[in-house]
Amino acid sequence: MSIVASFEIAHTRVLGPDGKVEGELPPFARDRDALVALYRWMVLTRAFDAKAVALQRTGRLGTYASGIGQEAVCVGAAHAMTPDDVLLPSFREHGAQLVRGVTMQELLLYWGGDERGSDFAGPRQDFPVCIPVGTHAPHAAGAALAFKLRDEPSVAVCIFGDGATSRGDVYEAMNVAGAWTLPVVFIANNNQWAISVPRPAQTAAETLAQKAVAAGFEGLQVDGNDVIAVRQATTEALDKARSGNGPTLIEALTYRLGDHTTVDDASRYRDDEEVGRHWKEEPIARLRSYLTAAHGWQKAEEEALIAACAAEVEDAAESYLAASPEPPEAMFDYLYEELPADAARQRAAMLAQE
Amino acid sequence: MSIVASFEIAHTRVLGPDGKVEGELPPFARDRDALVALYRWMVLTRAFDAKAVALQRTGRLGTYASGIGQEAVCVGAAHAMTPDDVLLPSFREHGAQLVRGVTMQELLLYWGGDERGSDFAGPRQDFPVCIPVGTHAPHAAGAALAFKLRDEPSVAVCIFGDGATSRGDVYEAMNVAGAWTLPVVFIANNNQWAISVPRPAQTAAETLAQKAVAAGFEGLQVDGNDVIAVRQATTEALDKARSGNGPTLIEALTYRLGDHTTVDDASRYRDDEEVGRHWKEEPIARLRSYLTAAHGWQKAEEEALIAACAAEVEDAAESYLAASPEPPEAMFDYLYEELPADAARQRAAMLAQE
Amino acid sequence: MAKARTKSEASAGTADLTMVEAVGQALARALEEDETVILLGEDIGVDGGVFRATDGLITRFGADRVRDTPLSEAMIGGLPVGLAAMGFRPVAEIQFMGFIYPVIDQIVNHAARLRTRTRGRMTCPMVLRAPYGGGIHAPEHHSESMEAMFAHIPGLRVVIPSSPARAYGLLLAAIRDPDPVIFLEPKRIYRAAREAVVDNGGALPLDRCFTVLKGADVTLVTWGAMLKETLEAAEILAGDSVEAEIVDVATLKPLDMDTILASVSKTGRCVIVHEAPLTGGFGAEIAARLAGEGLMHLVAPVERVAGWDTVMPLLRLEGRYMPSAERIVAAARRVLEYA
Amino acid sequence: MAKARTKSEASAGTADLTMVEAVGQALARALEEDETVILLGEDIGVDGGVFRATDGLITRFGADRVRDTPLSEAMIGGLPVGLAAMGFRPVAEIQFMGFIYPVIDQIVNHAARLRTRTRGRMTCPMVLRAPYGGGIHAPEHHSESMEAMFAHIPGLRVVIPSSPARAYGLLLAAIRDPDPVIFLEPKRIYRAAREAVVDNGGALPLDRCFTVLKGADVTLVTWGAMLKETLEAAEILAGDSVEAEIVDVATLKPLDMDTILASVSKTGRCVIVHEAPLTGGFGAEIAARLAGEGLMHLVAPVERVAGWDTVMPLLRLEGRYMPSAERIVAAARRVLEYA
Ligand SMILES: Cc1ncc(C[n+]2csc(CCOP(=O)(O)OP(=O)(O)O)c2C)c(N)n1
Ligand SMILES: Cc1ncc(C[n+]2csc(CCOP(=O)(O)OP(=O)(O)O)c2C)c(N)n1
Ligand SMILES: [Mg+2]
Ligand SMILES: [Mg+2]
Repeated sequence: MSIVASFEIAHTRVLGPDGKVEGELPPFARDRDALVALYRWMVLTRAFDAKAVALQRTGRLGTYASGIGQEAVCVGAAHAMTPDDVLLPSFREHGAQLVRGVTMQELLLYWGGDERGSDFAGPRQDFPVCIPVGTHAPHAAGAALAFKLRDEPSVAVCIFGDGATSRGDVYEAMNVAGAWTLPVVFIANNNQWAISVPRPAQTAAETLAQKAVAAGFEGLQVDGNDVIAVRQATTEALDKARSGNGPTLIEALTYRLGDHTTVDDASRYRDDEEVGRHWKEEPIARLRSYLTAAHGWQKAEEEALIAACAAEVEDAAESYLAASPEPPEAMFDYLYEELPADAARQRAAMLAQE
Repeated sequence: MSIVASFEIAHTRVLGPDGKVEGELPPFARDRDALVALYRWMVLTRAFDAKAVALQRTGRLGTYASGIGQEAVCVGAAHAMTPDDVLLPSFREHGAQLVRGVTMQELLLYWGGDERGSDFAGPRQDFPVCIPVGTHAPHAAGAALAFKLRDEPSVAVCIFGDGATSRGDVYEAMNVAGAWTLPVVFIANNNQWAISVPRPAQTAAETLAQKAVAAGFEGLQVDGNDVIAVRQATTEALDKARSGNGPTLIEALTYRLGDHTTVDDASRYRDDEEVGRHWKEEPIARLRSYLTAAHGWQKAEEEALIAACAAEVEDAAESYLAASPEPPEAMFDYLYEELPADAARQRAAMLAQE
Repeated sequence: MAKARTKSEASAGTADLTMVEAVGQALARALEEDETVILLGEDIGVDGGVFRATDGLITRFGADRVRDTPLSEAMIGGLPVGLAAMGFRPVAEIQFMGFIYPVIDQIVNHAARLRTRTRGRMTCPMVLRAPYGGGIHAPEHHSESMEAMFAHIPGLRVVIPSSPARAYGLLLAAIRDPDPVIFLEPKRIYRAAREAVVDNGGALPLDRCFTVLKGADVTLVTWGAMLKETLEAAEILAGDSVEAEIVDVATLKPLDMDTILASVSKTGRCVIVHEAPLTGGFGAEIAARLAGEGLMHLVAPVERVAGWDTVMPLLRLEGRYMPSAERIVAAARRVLEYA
Repeated sequence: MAKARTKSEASAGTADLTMVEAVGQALARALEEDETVILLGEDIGVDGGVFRATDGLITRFGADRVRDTPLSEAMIGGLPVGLAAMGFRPVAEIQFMGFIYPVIDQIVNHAARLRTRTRGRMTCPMVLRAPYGGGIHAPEHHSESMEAMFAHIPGLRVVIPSSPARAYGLLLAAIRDPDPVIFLEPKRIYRAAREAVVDNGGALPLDRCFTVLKGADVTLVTWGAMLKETLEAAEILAGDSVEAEIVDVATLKPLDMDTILASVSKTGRCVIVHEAPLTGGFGAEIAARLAGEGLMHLVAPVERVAGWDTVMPLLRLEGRYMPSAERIVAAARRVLEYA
């Protein structure tokens, strides 16, 4: 017997749950403004989430998937990207989309049931939300192939959940990305639950990072409640991809503090005690502790930031609510570049019904 | 940074290409008769293959996928199984099916285009050939779940190719088998080619055995031209599965010495030199060398065995060719347990056409 | 098991159930009467299914028989084939029909042909359940109706209930059927109405349409949730003294064309209603048969009132996508104009 | 690229090509004229495709643009969506239609709705090619015809050529089309006949049926390889002095019903021929439209001559599965009996 291959999965963390530095502080994280920027995005994301849930509860938004607790994964990953990179989010990465430049009004339109919400004015090359779990992973490989063929420095960043790692198409996409050394970063947003299915029931793999072993490239774990570690790991993976060294899978360990969506009731399948434990690890308080201790973050600053975020969210909600309804024929008007005669007759029939 | 998981892929071999013992001889392999039995199955498989190709060339069989060179994987794996285990072959594992008790006439019927060939008289619980690559892997998990639920000691053995390891459903099946600790043995028959696609183009993974890392169970490599090593590795994996310790992935390294199928021309995409090199590693000569050196295998024995296999193959081919044609309405008669009225009318219409 | 038995006796009577409760009732009955019945799917265990169809079943029957799976639809389609071939009767759930597509490979290439390709040596008595259809303001990809894709697959049965009692009886029949069945549940009417359901294990036939309203003037053919709008349309038409006959197809494959033909031979007029896109929808098959064997009965063109040939829109426009009672009435009036 | 240009000029003339050569010619032309065109699939590179459709293309255009993929059909369906969204025009090959099912998820849930769901911000000009149909004595799972499944998907085009020239012109049109196209190649006639194909980059319309034979007595509607048997049937009928008109549908979605209606308004009779199973086949859609807008033209029931509602049998019985010229003639004679 001989050993023909061996693998190790590394785990990194910079800030511990209490905000104390445990790992090595990357250069960018020495800058107060840089950290405040990350902090602000996380706070804004959480404020947006709360508003979206409130809108749903009052019948003004459709089913919504809150990302509460997972702000560091979204913000850290998106903040590491350049504008020319492409984000392929799943459906819970509102924070990442916001950082990329998708507006809150657009997000609300989408979750409010209006396709115009996916016609981003900002990052026009970013993909819309992907609801069928994991089906966007092949698109990420495709986008990455486009960059490689055009010799562009862009990288595709694909985020999906722990549940998604059980999907065959995620595996197929990772495998081809490895085989073709494509510039793509896969991020498994491991929030420990796929609706009611806990992470250990999803797979016998000790880590999700090791899913990359099957695809022949590096997988690593990062503390997903530590925005500094997430941002740094993403930056390194992006650099590697950009310099032609292929894909990376980053497993970001975090926790879904809320229900799966507004139609879910998580108390049916997990106990409050577990949730309570994870509240002690959450990313916003963690960075705030560090900012306070290391950079003298002031109560007044905190209050101003929270007020500013709240105002931004309110503004967005108002313009969302004020948006004019889309004409129903829109469902025909973007079906094909040119509407075939057959469908055009249906369009006319629909309008004639008024 | 800390290391949170690590993995090693082991490789085993007992007999080297020249038939010399390199590894540890397992107990069963000390018995001359046991080795001769394996040898005979391999010789019979190769004779059957040659006959099938000849039948195809003369228009008396459909497209056929020869397994030449891969006899050790098939025979070693199937020989390790108990009658109550279940084999789920791909389409090139004729040798495994023969060892299990599928008759050559049945195999010829199937490849000759007659469904009766999959109505095995022998191993009635074994699955028929699976043409859509890798789609039988979930069935193996299902069969294994059946055994587990019924508390039976049976194990499902699923064989597929190197190409199949790129399929999402193979991954999904392995993942659930790991998650549920199912009694199943996956064997990746790595013959280095998937039609024209060489193994390194299939995946960046250094070994196929490491595909198991993603599913959270053991993967290992075995010299697939060494029937002793294959049989032993399969036995160990079967024992492990039977004792409730879940799945194993065995990557058996072998080589497709022939064309992909009778409609393929491998010279379009690989050179003779490569094939020639692999002829030096093939499993039958290897075991013969060992039998000769260690057990005084005689020329006369060899000749008798070859003649006996040839006769068996000829007999089977003759009864295949003499098989009465199936009535065309058979295509309706096994569609449902009871043919619905609608289809019954079609059946009548088809017969009325005579 | 003692507990299960008690429960069974207790529930042997009649109860007013919603459709989703009736589905749960049928599943419980099947689990009780046949120990080879195994449920599997995402979140069907402790959570009881996202629509609560399997609510409480894991408690009664245990996690071995009510199994939460990993998030792997192709596997959820394929693993039951292996289970079924080994003597079980798996009932797999796909959480929403929009996620059913990875299953098609297993259904076409394996489940629906296992009996044929082994000449009966192996069979595949599996059921694949999935909620389908629009109208509940669900997120993107959650509201499609793609029954026609399955109705084209040889070797399969495709069944769609339109009421709690039919859900109970048809699902039990589907589970007991020796061949694979796709059982699509119109989720819009999961809780729309209650109906008395006798939990006596009584199954309904899987090769029969149900005539749910008798009438001589026009035949309205539909299935699933659209029965609601079709009944509303019939009521509006009744206001004009038009008597509509309504046929609930229920089992799309194999199709009981005899019942539809008998109705159309009486009325001479037919309007087919479904939520799926018009082109290539299953309404086409029914209309095609009317154009064939039924032609001589027709006094008016066959109308199909269906979803548009568009992508199912997000919730704001879904109401404009789905056939309304008004559209059905308008179509019926058009066909009534012919003498 | 210099080499490619030379080759292009050289091949600008006319040649007698088989259908599979015409497919290759169209792919070469597309690769030449548009550098965003990328081919991908299993064995399409050095091997030139299992049917040689891509023979020589890797040599001319390089392994970057003619890419052998891993054996991953779901990926082959999904990766092009990403490529297309980023400005490429991927042409993906599925080796046989029997392996196309894992792709359906990507087609329904992404390719066919990317434009709709982003309100035109992103588009998906991809082509998915696959050989389909029976009659070449191929192994199990290699002979199915499932075009109807795709023709039901909103946002898609479904195109099937029936001759070398139409293969060339329609495939070029498909590749240039700004939306996703499923291009199904009837492999039985890949090499059945040669036809003069002018390699001038001329595309054929993707919204038009082709009337391939004029006649006043009965309309025969078909597509793909069945055009062969349909032409044979027309010849037999001509012996009885029956003039059949033959419409080759070519583009199933969007359907050009006008051409079919125009023909049936003349003949009053229609026989639809396809290889796919009858129930839920695309013939149903055409017959349904005849039962609707076309009803008043019909003097006889619409007949459908199709594959049986059975699993496609292995090679020994496949001849008994597929529609024959005799079956078409018999159906035509039946509809001709009506006055
Ligand atoms: C293919 C598919 N199957 C099922 C669903 C229903 N569903 C929505 S989210 C979800 C769980 C996803 O879990 P995970 O990937 O961990 O992401 P998370 O929700 O935790 O962010 C399920 C089963 C879906 N959207 N897509
Ligand atoms: C899903 C699927 N895709 C494509 C094919 C066509 N095909 C048949 S065998 C084969 C290659 C299989 O390679 P591998 O898994 O290594 O098995 P091998 O042929 O080497 O035994 C391909 C592409 C198929 N049968 N099924
Ligand atoms: Mg999760
Ligand atoms: Mg191989």
